[in-house]
Amino acid sequence: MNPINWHSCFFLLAAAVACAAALGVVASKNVVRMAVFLLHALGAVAGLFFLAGADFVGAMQLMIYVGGTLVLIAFGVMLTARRPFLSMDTKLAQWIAGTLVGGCLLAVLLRSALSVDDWAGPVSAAPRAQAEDLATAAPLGMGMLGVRVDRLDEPEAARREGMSGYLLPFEIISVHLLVVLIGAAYLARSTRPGEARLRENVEDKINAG
Amino acid sequence: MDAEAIFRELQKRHPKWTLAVDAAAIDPWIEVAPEGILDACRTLRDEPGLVFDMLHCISGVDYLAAADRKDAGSGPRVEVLYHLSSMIHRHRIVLRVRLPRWKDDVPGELPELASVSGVWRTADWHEREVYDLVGVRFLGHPDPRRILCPDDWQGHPLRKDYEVPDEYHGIRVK
Amino acid sequence: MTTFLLQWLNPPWLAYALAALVHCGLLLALVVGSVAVCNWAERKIAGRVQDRLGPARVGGRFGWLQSPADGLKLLCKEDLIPADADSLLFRFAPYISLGASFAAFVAIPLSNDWVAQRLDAAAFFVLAVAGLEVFGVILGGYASGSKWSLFGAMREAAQVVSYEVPLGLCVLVPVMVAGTMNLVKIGNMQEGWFTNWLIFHDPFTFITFWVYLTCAVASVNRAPFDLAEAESELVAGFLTEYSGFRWSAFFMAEYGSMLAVSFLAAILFFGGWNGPVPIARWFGLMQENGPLAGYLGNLLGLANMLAKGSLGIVVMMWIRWTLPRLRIDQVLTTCLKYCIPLAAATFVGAMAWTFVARGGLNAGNDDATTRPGVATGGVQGEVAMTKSQ
Amino acid sequence: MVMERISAELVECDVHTDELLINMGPQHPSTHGVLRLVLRTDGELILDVIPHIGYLHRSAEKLGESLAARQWLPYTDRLDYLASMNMNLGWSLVVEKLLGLEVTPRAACVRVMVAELNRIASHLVAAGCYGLDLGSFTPYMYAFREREKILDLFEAACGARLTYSYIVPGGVTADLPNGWLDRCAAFLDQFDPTIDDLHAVLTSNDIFIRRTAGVGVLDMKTAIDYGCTGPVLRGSGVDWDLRRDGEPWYARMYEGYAFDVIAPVHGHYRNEAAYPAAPRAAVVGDCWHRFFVRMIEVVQSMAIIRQAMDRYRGTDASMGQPIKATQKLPRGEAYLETEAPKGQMGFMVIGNDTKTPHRVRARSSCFCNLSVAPELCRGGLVADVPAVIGSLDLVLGEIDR
Repeated sequence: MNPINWHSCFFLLAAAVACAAALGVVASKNVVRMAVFLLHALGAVAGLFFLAGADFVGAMQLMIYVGGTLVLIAFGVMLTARRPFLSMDTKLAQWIAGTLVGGCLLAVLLRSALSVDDWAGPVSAAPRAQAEDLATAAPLGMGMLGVRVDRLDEPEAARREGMSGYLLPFEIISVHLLVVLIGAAYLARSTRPGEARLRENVEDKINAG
Repeated sequence: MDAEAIFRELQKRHPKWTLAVDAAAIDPWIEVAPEGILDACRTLRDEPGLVFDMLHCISGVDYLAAADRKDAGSGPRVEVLYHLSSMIHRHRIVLRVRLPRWKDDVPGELPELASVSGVWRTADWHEREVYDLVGVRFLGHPDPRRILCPDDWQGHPLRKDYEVPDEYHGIRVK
Repeated sequence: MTTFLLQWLNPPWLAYALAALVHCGLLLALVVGSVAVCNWAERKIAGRVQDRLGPARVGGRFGWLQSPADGLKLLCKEDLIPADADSLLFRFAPYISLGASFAAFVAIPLSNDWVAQRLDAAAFFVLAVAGLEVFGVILGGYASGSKWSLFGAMREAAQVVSYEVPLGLCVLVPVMVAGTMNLVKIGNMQEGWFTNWLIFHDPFTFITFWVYLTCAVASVNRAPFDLAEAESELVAGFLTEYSGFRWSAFFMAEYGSMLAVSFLAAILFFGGWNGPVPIARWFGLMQENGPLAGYLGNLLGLANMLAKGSLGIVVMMWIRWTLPRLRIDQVLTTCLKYCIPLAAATFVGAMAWTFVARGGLNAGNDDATTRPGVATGGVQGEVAMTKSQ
Repeated sequence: MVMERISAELVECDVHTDELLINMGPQHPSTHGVLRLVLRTDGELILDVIPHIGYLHRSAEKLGESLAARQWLPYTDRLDYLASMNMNLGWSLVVEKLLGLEVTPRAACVRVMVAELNRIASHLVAAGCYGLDLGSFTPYMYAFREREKILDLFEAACGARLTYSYIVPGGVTADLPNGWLDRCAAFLDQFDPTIDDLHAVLTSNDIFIRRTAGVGVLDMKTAIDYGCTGPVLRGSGVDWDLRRDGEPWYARMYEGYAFDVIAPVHGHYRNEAAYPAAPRAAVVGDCWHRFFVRMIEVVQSMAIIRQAMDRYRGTDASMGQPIKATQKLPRGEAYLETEAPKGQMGFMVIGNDTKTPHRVRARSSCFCNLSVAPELCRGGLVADVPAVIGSLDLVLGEIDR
């Protein structure tokens, strides 16, 4: 009786939660419940990352996706979820179209997943142990700086060749996103001309009223 | 400036509406006709010699019983008293306005009086209380609602002939 | 633990399960126990600050049975759910808060070897999970169905989400100085006299600690930033409709995250399990001189951590009972106009300081292993360190 | 006021957020009793505040018409239940004014001492609850600990701790027990450091200043126009205190006592070096100044009490005779305002030759102070409403009568 393979046991658990939550998102009527199930799905995916030993990516998933969706829920869904928008009842036609497209995508994914040979058999618990120390965030940082992380033990030249590092594009994208964010905030701000004018607006309307 | 001087000053401006003065009373008062209350108040506040900038209190008093008849303004009536004072000249006066208990003596029709909430902002709430408790309708009042009793309360409690209702929305009152 | 159990129990999975249970039990016991002590301490400190005794009747002179008594009372309370509340979310919200707040203790090391999960990105994990706790509060506020709790939830969301940014920046400074996000390594790095502590490493980390303290108090929603349950305006904010065990679940979450934030401060700035004086080294309580010495060393480390954590909590409680509450716009302006610029400035300062301290531009060519366990600047250092493991 | 909706165009903002109608009260921790405020807000910004009062209306004035002057005294205790002595004083003085009754100097000294002690107690409650409104619990405890000591003094004098009915028309129910003066002197001596504690925890506390300085600014003209009186009026810079500028019938009681009237006239208090300085952000007439005026009035009241104690020792033992319940009230009207802790409390009595007055009228100071609240809260934030209401120091018993 080889020792229980905890790793795959938790893997199945997390995957089950993710799928169930995803189904919940699709099936539920109430908008807020939909958003809550979405959060649980993303949380379960973060669990999968941790199981795979990628702590940094797992924490990143938790912070960016779950945190981001959280803000979306708080301000986007809850504040606007007034009576008319609260329940979304999907009609039968949409259901059929949805399951059709979903089914095809699922089939494609399953086929490509099963085609990878070493994924086919049951995963052995062995490789988990010595992967412990390698799972640091250092390779991520080095990858950005242009080091071929997969060819670390080869000579100096091989390590540098063919990689210019993606730190610069990474920075450009983030600045770009910042600009977009500020623009959106500027457009969405109300043209309320500051409190002072508001006050005499309210005043003269009331006095006139 | 004592009550006599104020009375002369007021009579100079509104001879028709300033009716009587009593300087000997504990609180000297001037009687003003109901029609002239708004102009009298405006003069009292704006006149440089008077400058009554502080309206302390508006009270409604209901006179009904025969026993009250012996004094000067005899007969059943509703009196509205305005206690005024000036911070600058440090003198005080009481304005008295006599109204019939019911408008044209039709029981149920409240007597009417011009509202002075335009002159002093504090009159707004005081007049609402007089309307609520004693039953005087103030014309030109920005918000003529009851202030202390519930909005759908019947009758005006401080009237001498007021009957307490047996129950209010199912709650026994008497 | 599991090897020890395997000798006795014959079905191996039972041994594994039991070992896992014992580990979880220990960790949860610490957290729930400290929450109970916090509840009692809060009342005692409030009493002392207000020149009165605090609980003194329940269980002896010092009222130490107060927390269990409160717990029992809360358990016996009627389980109320408002009529137009969204009952599924209403029931679920406190446990999300509780889960998120206790999950942080998975990555927080209590002493050199006593850590639930030796995560490499532990500091980042704690930050990510701390951000999740607000989700339970928002859900609770929305699900209660009343305008007041929605108000409280929105305020809480705005505050905690906006304070995550400066909190992240403040945690970044010691992480950058230490060169790793692994809390165990950061703790070990500060071994020795208290001068090795990161707070005394350079003036910038010193300032960062104070900014961290402000942001931590704000992100844990303690006075003077406790807008969410501002009793004078919003009755009790999102907690209005909660009572009984659900209410106490929210409060356990709050105390739990207070403890997590204090432990994080202890590790990042105050040398974690290393005391001000290196007693462990003097008496040789190291892992290498045998399991008993190692165990005692860890125990001493745990004592240090608990002392520093409780010091942090006492300071938070002391602040709560002296300062009035800020208005929501003042809270957000302190975040945007004071905490973030200050944190950014100290980050740049700390970066410049470590850059200069490591010999400036020619840091690349000196030997990579000048200080054990600390990744030096420059690519070669990194590569050497990764290969050597 | 008919509820006409102010349309969104007025506020001229593209992002149309519908207005929220929020009920603050009647059972709300920060409305000092049963006051209900309907807030019309746009997000956190307050468009309008509509106060609803009357939840504590017991028609005390109607009862006054069927009770003798002496029997109505306990009702005055329950008008402003935090300053019952001043209420009793107001009613007793107006009945004495109608009767033309003089009071012996010894009784006058007792009245001054007891009224000023009650003013200190009321201001302590105001300071403590204001700290509570703004979120800090500790000043509440400090203030109430000192107030308990004052209540002990009252208990020794008249047997009650909240509703005393001690000052009656014609004098005082009983002379002070011997040893009371020393206990009162001891209390005053140990009371000074506590005021410095309250100053430290509240007045010069940066967060308190940020929550109150420049919030709910009431200018002088509006204050007089709305009939605000007491610390609310003085906080707006009007140097007006009935103990000095009141009617002679009341003000002669305070003749010969050296005390200052505390008001930031043109932004400066008389000998302000002795007190913590006003913060830069504070504007005359804001919540901070209203709070500060009360804190400094406590110091003046202590000075008055000390002088009254010395004068009491000098008077002979005659206490005068309280009026009987069958005392006939002559025909006529008498109205008198006294300086209660919360403002000018006016009483009117109309006699008609019987023992029950024809009409009793109580003019409440908080009634007018509350009427200015919508003016102060408009345009502020939701969190400013408790700050403004707390600074007006309202007691709903007195407003609703």
